[in-house]
Amino acid sequence: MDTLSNYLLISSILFSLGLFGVVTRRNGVAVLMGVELILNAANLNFLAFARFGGMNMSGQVYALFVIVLAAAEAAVALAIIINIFNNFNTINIDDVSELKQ
Amino acid sequence: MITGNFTTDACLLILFLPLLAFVINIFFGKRLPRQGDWVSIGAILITLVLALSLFVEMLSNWNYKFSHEVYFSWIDLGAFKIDLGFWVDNITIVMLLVVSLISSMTHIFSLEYMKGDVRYNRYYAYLGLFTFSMNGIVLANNLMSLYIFWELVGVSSYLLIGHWFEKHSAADASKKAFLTNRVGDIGFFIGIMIMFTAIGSFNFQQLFDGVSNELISGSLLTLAGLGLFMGAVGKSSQFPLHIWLPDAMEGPTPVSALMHAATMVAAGVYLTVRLFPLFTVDALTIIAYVGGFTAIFAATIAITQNDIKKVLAYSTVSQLGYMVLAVGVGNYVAAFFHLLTHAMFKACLFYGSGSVIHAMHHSLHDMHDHDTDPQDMRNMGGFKSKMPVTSMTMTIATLAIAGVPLFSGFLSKDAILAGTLSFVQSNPEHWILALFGFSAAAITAFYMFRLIFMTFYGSPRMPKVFDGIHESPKVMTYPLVVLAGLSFFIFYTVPYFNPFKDYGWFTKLIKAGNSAVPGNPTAKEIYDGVHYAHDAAMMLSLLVAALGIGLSYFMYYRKSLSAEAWSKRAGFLYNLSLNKYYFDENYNKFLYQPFLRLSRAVAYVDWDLYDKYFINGFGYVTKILSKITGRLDFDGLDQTLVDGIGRSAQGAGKNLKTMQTGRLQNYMLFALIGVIIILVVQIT
Amino acid sequence: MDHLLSWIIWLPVIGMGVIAFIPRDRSVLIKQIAAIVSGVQLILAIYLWYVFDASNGNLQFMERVEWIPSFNITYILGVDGLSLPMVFLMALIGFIGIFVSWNVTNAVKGYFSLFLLLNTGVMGVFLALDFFLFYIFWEVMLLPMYFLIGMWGGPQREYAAIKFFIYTLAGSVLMLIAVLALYFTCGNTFDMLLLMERAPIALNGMLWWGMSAIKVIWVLLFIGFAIKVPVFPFHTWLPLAHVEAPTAISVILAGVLLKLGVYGMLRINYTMLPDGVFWFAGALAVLGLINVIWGAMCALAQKDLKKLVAYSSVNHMGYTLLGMAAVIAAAEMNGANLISAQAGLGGAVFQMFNHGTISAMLFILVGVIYDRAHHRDIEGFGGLASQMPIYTAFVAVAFFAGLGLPGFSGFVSEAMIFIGAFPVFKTVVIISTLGILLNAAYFLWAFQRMFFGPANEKYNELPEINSREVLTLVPLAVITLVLGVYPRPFLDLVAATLNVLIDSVVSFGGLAAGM
Amino acid sequence: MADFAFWLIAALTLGSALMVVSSKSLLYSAYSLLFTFIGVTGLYVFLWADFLAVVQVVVYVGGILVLIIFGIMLTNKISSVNISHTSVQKGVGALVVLGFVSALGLMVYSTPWIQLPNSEPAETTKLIGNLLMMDYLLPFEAASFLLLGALIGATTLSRKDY
Repeated sequence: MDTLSNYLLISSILFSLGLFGVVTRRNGVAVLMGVELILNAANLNFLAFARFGGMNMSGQVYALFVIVLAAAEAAVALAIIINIFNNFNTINIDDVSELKQ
Repeated sequence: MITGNFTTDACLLILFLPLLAFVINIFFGKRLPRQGDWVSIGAILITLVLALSLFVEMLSNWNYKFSHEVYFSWIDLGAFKIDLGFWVDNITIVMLLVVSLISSMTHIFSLEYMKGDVRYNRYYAYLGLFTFSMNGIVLANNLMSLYIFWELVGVSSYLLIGHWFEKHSAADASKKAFLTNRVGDIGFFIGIMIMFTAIGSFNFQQLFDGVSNELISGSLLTLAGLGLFMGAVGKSSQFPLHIWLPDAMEGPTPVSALMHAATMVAAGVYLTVRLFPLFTVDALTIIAYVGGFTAIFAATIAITQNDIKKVLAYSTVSQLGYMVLAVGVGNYVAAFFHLLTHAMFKACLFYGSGSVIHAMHHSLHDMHDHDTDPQDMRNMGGFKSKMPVTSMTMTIATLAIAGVPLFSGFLSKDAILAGTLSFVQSNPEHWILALFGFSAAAITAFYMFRLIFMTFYGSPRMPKVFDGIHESPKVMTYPLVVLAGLSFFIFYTVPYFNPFKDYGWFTKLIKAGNSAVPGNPTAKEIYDGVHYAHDAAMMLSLLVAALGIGLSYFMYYRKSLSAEAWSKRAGFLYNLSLNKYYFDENYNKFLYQPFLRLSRAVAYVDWDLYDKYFINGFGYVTKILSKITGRLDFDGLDQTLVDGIGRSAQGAGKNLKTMQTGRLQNYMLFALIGVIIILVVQIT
Repeated sequence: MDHLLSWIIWLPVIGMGVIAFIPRDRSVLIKQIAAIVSGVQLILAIYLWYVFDASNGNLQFMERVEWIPSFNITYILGVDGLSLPMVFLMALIGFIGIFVSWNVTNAVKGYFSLFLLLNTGVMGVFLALDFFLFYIFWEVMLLPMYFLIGMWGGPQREYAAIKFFIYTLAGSVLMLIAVLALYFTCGNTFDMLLLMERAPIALNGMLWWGMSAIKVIWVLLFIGFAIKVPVFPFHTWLPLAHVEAPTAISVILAGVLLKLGVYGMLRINYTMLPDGVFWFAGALAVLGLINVIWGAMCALAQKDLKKLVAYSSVNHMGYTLLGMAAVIAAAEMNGANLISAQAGLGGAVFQMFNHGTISAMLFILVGVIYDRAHHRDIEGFGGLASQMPIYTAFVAVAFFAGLGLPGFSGFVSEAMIFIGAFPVFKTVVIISTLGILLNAAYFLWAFQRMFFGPANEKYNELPEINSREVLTLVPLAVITLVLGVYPRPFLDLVAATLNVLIDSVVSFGGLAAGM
Repeated sequence: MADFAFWLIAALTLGSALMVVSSKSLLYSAYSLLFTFIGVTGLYVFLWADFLAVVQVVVYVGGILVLIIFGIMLTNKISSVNISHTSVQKGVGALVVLGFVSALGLMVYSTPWIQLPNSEPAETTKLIGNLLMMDYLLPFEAASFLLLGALIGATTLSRKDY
């Protein structure tokens, strides 16, 4: 269990699932959740490389930053979603097509 | 003095004083008292005095070989040099005197005649320019300066003939005079070029030397001579360029006198006299024919003219023909002699006619009659009693021109006819020249007396006008008296006295030189021939003069022969003569108009065809080409090929439209597919 | 004074710079500055005339500065007897032109800036001795001309400007090709002095596509210059440009720009391609003849005074070509007739100068009447002589000068040309003497129609020519008259250079077989 | 034991993640996300990142997740919770993601990773703190600004009248 590949595999599966969510979900919040999964997968990689790949503490610091970013991203994204909802009365991203010709 | 040499200084002053008068009058004349006429008259009188003193000096020297030449460098490019200068010999001095004298008379005569003219100062200025140019011709020692002054005479005649330019006829006449002269000048210039090319100089003396050294000979020399003669044809109004002279009568009458008696037209004859040594026998023969034909031809026109000045104009043409004839037959001294005598009596006749016209004009003016032509002899008659001086002087001049003994014209005409007769005697195939000469003499006597009889004798044809006729004032009659006096033979034969022989200072001091052309008759041969033919010629000329005068007397004085009946009898010929053989009409019809049309056509071709279609055609072709390339580029390349790619992409896009959902997620998916492909490629 | 020639060339540009800083509404100041600049330039030109050594036929006051060394392009200036009169003429006419255009009200600033730029361009062409520099000035001159015609011209100005521009540019392109051809065949140099030495040797016997290189380059250069002259089939831009251009521009165009073509041929074709001269002289003479006769006949048929004067330029420049062709008389095979060559070539150079002064007068006079009557229809006048006597006098002087009346300089040059060309081109010269008559015919006929006859009531109120206009005309008239009476001051100046030129043409005459 | 725990946690993480992306109910997704986060936290622990694990719980579970749930609450009426929670292109998506994951997996296993020898787990908080205050001070400050910006931005965006 203590091999890099395991972690990488888990992380890539997690990443793919997140991706799947982003690609298939119509609901903005659900897309956001997919993004969170991807970010977690990335963090997992960082930590895995920190533990096995010689990245050491730097990897952890990066992961920390990613978490910070994720928090910020989530806050802003949700604000946008709420705003969209207020304007369009939906958060279905397909319906938000004002910019479409 | 300027150079220290009297002859040179006098010539310089004679040349430039009138020019100075011109400059002063043209710029300041309006502001000077009496509009500056005194400037001009003063200048010309000084000129006259100088010319007279030269003349006196010539007489006192009594040297027929007198020759004086000065020149300065005008152009010097190394090899190409032109020197301009004077060549003074006895011919020059006599000619200077003639020009100054007639010009002075004209200046004085105009004082009254031109009084009150709107452009009085300019008139006097132009007279000065004219005198300057003429003196320049006289003094020239080379073809180039001769040509320069030649053209200046042309332009001053243009200005003077067109003095009353408000009249269309005057404007036309001035232009015609200039252009007709230029036709002659073309030939003149070609002659100059041939001579210069062959000999490399313009100087008369060097040209003569060149010809005698056979640097140029044969038909080329003949051609050159004829070219030079063409200048004379234009200036001296010889057939077929005679058309300008009668029209030039549109100028003020004193100008006609100056121009047609002594200066401009004489220039042509003077040229042939000067250049006589250059002419080959062939050229001289042609010159003789031109002169002889002009003499008779103009005389026949003069018979029927009713305008007093037109008669004199054609008479001038005819007399000039005489002079040219004399040159042609080799007796060029006679030509110059006639030029001299003719200048006096013809000037007198012109002034006389001016006096008559002046009187008529004033009379008609007082009657407020502006329709009657004051120059038409049919409105005159019996003026003798009213204008005794004019009548007398004109009669004297007419006797001179008719060739009556005791008068100058007899001597000179006799010399010409003798020369012609001798020429015909040695060249019988040219017998017609003698016929021309003698019949022209008869006709001249006839029409000149016709003029006198119609004007001064008989009963007044318009009594009302006649009542208003007065003798002209003294400034006009004095010149008449002077010139009439100079029409007597004595002035040309001093110190000898023989009314039937031209033996005198003239023949002593002005001797014919040999022709420079090898093979031409020498001066001695010609002189001997003339001497031999002299008596016969004198008899014949007396006979023909008497014939002409008698006919005129019976027809116009006694009226025992009806002029009307005769003119009807010769209806066709009469009309031909009256209409000057339709020369103007035919020139107009066959030369000017076609040429103008050709010019218009050329301009049309140039502007409306060549430029519009050919040059602009380039523009159009370029435009069309660019349109085609544009279309090729747009339709062919851009629309078909480039857009074709686009359109196929569009078609594909249409098909793949489902992919273009506008959903981010779809795009992402495709991006993902791309990533996978990359990954797969990378891995394998 | 150092760099005299550079000062002469660049002074107008400095003036332009000064004008650029003046507010556009101070038009009088702008005009004054332009006048001062041109005046100083004229003084410099007169000074140059004064210090010029007339006995030396070679180039003087040479300036040589490296410019673009990698292409052997050098800034070379120099003056000789050929260019000196032209420099003086340009300075004089440029100065007069400022006063002629004193009435310009529309965009004064732009007008005078372009005017000064034009001046620089023309001066540069006359003084440049580097082919590249020459070409640049040639093009620099074109641009202001385009705008001056196109913006301040008559009703058809755009058309005229475009036509002028394209026509001339077409010529420039051919010239450029020739320039490059010379550059590459003669050891990569634009230096005219070197090219004069090298080109006759380098090109001798060279064949391009079966044609002699000399002939090819000659023809290219000839067409380039011929358009400017303008020689017969390339002349149609001229009447249009002249008619549409404002007066001062017509004056410059006729007075100086037309000379550029002839100058170029003498400076370049004659020195670099002497063999070509022998090959082409006959054609040159015939083209001259056509110019003379064709121009005169077209002028005779014109109703527009300005167009008449424009065609008279075509006619007058024809004489120049004829005179230039006479140079071959000096060759051994033509009898080494140096007299004829000097007369012809001297006449051509003199005619260039005389046409400059005379046609400038003519165009100024046309402008005067157009300013007053607002039309130029010859038939529409009549009897002006009694209403505007002084104006009439000036027109008479200009017309008589134009028709080659002795006493005016035009006569001297035309006579020299005829005399010079006669021994070599007898038939051509004899036919072209018809020009003597035709010149007189069209000028006098126009004169009669405009000035003679009963006064036209319509023009009773027409103001007489004013003193400013008189002052623009007087210097030209005086020069014409003085040189007509005594041409030596001019001819002595160019004599030495003419002999150098004739020598350089003739000394290569023997190579003609190698073409 | 540890092995078992590891795989268990891994399975928990991935399984809940699958729930997140495939559940028809948005709320269920949100709850499943909670388990995913917790699973990931566990994996962090396995990777000896104790501090990060704590942060993960605090930030993700305590912050982001709550935020998401609030978002759901605010944007959906309770009655229509399920309605808008549909998926598109599931088949293609699944196929592509499957390909993607297999490609990744292939890559992960075929790559010869350089693996350092095992070492003892150590206290990380102090080290992280040192790093943040020394080597990564600038990013740290930048991150703080980012958070501040995000805070203000989110607040501004959420205002009704915007």
